[in-house]
Amino acid sequence: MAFFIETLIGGLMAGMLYSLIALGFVLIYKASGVFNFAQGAMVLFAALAMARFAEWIPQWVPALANPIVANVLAFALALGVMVLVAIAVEKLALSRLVNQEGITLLMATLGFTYFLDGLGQTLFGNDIYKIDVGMPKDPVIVAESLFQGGILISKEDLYSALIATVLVALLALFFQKTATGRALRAVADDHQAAQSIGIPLSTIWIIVWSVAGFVALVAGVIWGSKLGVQFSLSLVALKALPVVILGGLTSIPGAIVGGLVIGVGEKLSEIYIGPMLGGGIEIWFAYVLALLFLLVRPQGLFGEKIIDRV
Amino acid sequence: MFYREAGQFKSTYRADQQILPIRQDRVAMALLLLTAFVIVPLTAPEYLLRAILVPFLILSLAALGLNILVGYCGQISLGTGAFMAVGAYAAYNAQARIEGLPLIVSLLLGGACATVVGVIFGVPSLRIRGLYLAVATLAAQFFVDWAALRLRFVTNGSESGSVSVSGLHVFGLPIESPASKYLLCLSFAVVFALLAKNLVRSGIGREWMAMRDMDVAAAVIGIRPVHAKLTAFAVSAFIVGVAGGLWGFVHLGAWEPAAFNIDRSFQLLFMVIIGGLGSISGGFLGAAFIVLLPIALERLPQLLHLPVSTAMSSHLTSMVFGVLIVFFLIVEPHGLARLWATAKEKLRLWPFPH
Amino acid sequence: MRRVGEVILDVRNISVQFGGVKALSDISFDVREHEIRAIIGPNGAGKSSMLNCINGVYQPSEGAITFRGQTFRHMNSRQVAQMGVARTFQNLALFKGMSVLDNIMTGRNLHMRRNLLWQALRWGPAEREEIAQREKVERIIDFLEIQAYRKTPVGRLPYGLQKRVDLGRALAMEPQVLLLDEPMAGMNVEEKQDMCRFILDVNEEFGTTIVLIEHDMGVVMDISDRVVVLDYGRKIGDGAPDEVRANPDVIRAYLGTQH
Amino acid sequence: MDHLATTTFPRLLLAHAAARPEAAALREKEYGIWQTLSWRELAVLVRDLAHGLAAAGLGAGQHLVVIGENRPRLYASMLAAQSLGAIPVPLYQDAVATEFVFPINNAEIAFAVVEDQEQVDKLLEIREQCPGLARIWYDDPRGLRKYEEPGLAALDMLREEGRRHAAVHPAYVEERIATARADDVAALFFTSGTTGNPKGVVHTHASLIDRARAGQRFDRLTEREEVLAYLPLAWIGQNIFSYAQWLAVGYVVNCPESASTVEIDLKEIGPTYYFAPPRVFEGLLTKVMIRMEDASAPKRWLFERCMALARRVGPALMDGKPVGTADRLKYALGNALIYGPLRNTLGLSRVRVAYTAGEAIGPDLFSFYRSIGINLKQLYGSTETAVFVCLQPDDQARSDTVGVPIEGVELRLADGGEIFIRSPGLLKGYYKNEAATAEVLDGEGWFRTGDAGFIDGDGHLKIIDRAKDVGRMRCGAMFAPKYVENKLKFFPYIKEAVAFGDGREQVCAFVNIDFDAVGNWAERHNLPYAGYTDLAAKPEVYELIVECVRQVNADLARDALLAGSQISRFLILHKELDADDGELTRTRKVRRGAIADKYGVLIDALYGGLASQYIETAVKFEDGRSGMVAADLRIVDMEMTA
Repeated sequence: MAFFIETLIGGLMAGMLYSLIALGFVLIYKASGVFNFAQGAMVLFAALAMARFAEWIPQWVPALANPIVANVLAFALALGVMVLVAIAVEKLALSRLVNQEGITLLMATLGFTYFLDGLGQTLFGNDIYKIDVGMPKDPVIVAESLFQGGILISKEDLYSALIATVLVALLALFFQKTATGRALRAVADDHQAAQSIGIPLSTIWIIVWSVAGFVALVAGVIWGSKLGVQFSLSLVALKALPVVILGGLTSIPGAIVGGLVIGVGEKLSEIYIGPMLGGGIEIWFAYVLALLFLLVRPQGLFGEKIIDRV
Repeated sequence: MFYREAGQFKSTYRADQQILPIRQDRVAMALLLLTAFVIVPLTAPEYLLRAILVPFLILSLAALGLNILVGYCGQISLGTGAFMAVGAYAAYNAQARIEGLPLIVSLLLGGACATVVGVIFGVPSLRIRGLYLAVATLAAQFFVDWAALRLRFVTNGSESGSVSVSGLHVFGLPIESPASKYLLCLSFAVVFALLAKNLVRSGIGREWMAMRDMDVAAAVIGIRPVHAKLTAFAVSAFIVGVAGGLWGFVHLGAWEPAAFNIDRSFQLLFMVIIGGLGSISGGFLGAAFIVLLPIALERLPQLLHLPVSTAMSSHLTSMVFGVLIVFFLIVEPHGLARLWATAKEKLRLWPFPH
Repeated sequence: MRRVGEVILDVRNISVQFGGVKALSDISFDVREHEIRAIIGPNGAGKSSMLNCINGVYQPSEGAITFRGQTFRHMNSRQVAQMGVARTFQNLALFKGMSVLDNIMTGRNLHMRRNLLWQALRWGPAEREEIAQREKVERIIDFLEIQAYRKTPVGRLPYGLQKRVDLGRALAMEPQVLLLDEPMAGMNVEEKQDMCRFILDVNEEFGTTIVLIEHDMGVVMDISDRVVVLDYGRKIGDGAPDEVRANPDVIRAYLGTQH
Repeated sequence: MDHLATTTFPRLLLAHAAARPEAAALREKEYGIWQTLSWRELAVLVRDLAHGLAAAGLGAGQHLVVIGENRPRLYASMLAAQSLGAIPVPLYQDAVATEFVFPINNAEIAFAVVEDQEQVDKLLEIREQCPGLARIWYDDPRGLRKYEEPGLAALDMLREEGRRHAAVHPAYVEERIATARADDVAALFFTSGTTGNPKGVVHTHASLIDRARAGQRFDRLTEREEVLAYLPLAWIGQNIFSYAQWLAVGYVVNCPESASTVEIDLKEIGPTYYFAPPRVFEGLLTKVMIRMEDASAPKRWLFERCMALARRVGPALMDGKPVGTADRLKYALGNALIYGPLRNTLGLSRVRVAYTAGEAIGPDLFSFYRSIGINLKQLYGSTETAVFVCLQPDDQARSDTVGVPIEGVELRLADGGEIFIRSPGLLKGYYKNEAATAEVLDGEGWFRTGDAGFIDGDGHLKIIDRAKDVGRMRCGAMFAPKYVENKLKFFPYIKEAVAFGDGREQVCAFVNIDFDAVGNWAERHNLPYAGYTDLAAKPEVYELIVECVRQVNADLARDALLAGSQISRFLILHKELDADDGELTRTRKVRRGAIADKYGVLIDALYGGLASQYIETAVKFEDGRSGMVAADLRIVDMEMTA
């Protein structure tokens, strides 16, 4: 029982991180109709930037040797880089690809992926780097009174989950409450209309991609500090894809709920079903889960229904 | 400019509906085939055959298959690599388990298995559309990767899905020399291209395109979505599966699941998009582009005598590759086949602009 | 001469809903063989929805449709097509990526028997079948006077001609009942005249029953035998053109807004 | 060769059917492909129809009217009639119903074979005026199912009738064909005379076939020629090329799918033997130039360079004159880059012999086609002479002559320049019109052409004008209106022109702008206009035309004989001269008299020295409705070159 709950909580915490990345997808898709495969590359890129800046800053200015200062500055710099990426993407590619097929846009983002992978490793090197933002590594034991031996929770996961939750909440608020957020939603609903009432499309897109960059950075930091910054980070995004479609491409709540469902489902399946199939099933389980769900509800949990008009 | 169509009139529907109605085109095609089947094998250096032409042909074949699904039926799939894998491993099993089974038969069996898997993973397309479907097809990709890695019977017992074949024969002829491999692949590519062309210009092809262009109208004129979509998945998966078999047997010889991972799926998708959705020649053009581009990019530093480390050059390659992809999508979203078509149109009207 | 016959299509108490919104409520009317039956009504009156029910694009929540004596609660598109009901669309639903010829050829698909393998080989029976269908389609191309555009991609044709191709695709099914959804919308005078001629010719030469949605009252009154009037998903009038023209509800709901 | 003297068209058909039964005789683009009719199939079809007509009561010497576009079954109907010794009478399918009345009554026509609903409607419209017209058969049943007129039936019904009749009298038609004589009447052509009722020109099998053969030998035509028949069969020109010579030589005649697809069909067939009046070539050239306008700069540059070269050496090459090697090479290059592709896109790349006739052709126009390697030539002839009188040998094509008299032709020039002809191809006479016949045919069989001309240095005939139109001006100077008008019409912007001056002290002219060319010009100089009348009245357009007239005057001034004919004043007409309004003949020849009456007020204004004149004119539209066009026409004074 305790073990089950441990797994459950582990799943939930992992799920929050999925939600975080899924949110990156949803933001961009809502605003620009682009299914951004480069999200994973952005995570890696951001993490690399963060890791390397944190390493370089003390070397450049010994005065800033203090790890906290260094990390904060590095984070700021990395964020700046991600904004630059967003601007470049909009100016150089998206603005020239408006009204293209969804598939074409998707291909374009694959192009970004190649570019970012190449650029990241060219600028920041291709070894394994570590990010140390002072995440506590030691686990805590809770609810000993309830269960024999209690429930073991990794503080690191806990904190990251908390950060993710906060971030997700903020973004949700940002979308629902602020003027920019409303503008974003307007654009998402109808590009032409949004433009006609004077919402500057390019600005909006830059903002969205920057936000996505920010999300990617945070995700990168959390994952990076857990697994170390290396190429495999970019694969984390693939884990978020089933989340996105499960929740519905256009829905923020969908991204959150979907993340949790997948996170939990993945962990439980790995432990309770995996052994029967020879293990390692979590890589595809999430997808099959999403797939089966879509068969019931093609537009995902919270996505809009499509009606044929002829 | 080179066209002299005056006087080429058609007095039967047969003549009117042939694949290349214009005489000049037929001549050009004949020359092309002659070059490909006779001149190239005799003259081309080993490296060209082994490292460029063979992969080019096999990937063209796979792209051809994928194009039927994506370009003609409008169903996006990111799981192509998986179907190649199924084809390759199934063919391997056939060879390994059935004594003295002819290579061609094994390859076709591989294709058949891929068809089955393709149809299974095609079922969702009846409910799911567009990007949802695209992502859903990744399920196939990861599931097959996993299966090849973990399930013993898939790899006929070999560790971690790495298998190898040797001593290939076709009609008693050894498939060892690059030239023989090249000719085998070429024959497959040509035959399948012809069959595919016949399909897309027949009733079934029109069903697919109708589904793609306006599914409601298609249904109203009596086209069954189930039939149209699943046949597209089946045919596509079959061709892709056979290509997978060739990739494993003829090109690699020894391989593991990674040879058919998600990057392969993306690569093939690039080929059909850049080559041109909904055109048979598109697959070949796209494959040529995607195969040659990286090679060219890697060669470039050497040609310019730039001191670049291999790691660095591979990074630069992927950067430039990415940029070129995006650039290409911007300038010609309809692909090389469209470019070719417009060029041909111009030549036919020359000296008039339109 | 055309002779109007028995009831061929009978629509009984049809209602359609989209998540609470009632598109059609309790519509009933019948169509007799060989007649030209018009459905008129202001925009959003549910005319297209009505057709969509008949050929199975929408499933009615209540009611039933009787075709040639068989009664259905839900129509299935393919079944409807096989029973000989064809349809054109209000805002062109042509297959953009295909030529005029291929678009019309799709209309023949129901009549093509050869399976995939035959078609892949395109040899013997498959080719003969393809040619047989082509011959039929060419008759239609000739009938609609679009010989000059046979191999043009439909996307490149002017609107009026695209409408003709849409009609051609429907005719290729050799339908007994032809549903036309605003065949003359957005056409200039000559184009309308041509389209009228085609519709009448179809009706007279092939005796095809025609259900016609049209906004141009002049046209409707000229060519249709009986008219149904819909408004906000309800039926407010039904009868010969003159009766309908005289019907006060209709005048209020529709004609009044016209002139 | 002896049977030549004795053969008839039906016998020629049977000969072909016997000699090369499976060879193609007729092709028609229908249902997307070129449906082919072999000589054997044609012979069967003709036999059935002949039996049918016989059953319907068509006898020797009676007439059968045939109206429609070029359609194989109309050709067959004509052969069927001839098989019975009856006489086919082709009429212009684009004529209005009332124009049918005279021919039908004049030739007591009881039977008609027509193409489609349009023609049927016209005949039904005039049925009261033509009580004799008993039976009408149509080729295309589209839209005619619900017609219930007495005597109206589909051609298929006629064929059915024929089969039944054949069952009863199997040998009937064969006997008729066998007993027919070469000097029996073969066909009756109504010439839309420039004044009064049309005259029926009677031709025998012998006269038509003799000329057809003469033309064949002159150009060494073979049965492998391909011909596209797209002009009215009622016009002797088309009739000779796609009927008489078709049967005489046995080549393939191709019928276009529809009027709207002629250009496509021309390109598909790529005829080897081509015939068209100058206006067709003119239209083609205009299209070429308009299409080249939008070509990219470098392409236009290349095009102009190549055309310049072509103008320089092309004609010489065609005439087999010596040309420098450098030029030959350049021309070969141009041929690969421009001329070849151009010929191809025009559908003329296989043309071996092309003729133009009917009216004078502009020198630039003429040499354009020769310079890009199309063997375009001129011939001289008329309905009465079965076309072939003078032809240009391949290497002696000129724009201002009509060639040398060919075998069998005797030529005589009366003083005053009128041309007299004697040849086996002359008409038998005008149908039921001895007076008219006597006017043109004298005792020794000389035919008065009514054209004025002279033989030039190298034995080519040169036509100035209609003899009766050649007038004298007050000052006594010679005035050849057609000559002046043609010079004007050679400018692409001018479609028609009518010059006056006979018995006056100065020459004045009406000008008709070419709507396409001028319209295009206006667009390129972004000059907005609302329709023909508006465009014609634009001052800019007047400028354009003034320039043309100035050049013509300069041109005329050079020739002492015609210097007096320079144009002193002109105006641009507010409407296009139109056959439907009786201003042109069906062959688009100017009806001088009709125009002079109709626009008398304008002529007075021209000579009265007015600066402008208001006019209202009734016009008939294609759909038969009629309306009025009114305009205030500006009159321009030109200065003459001394």
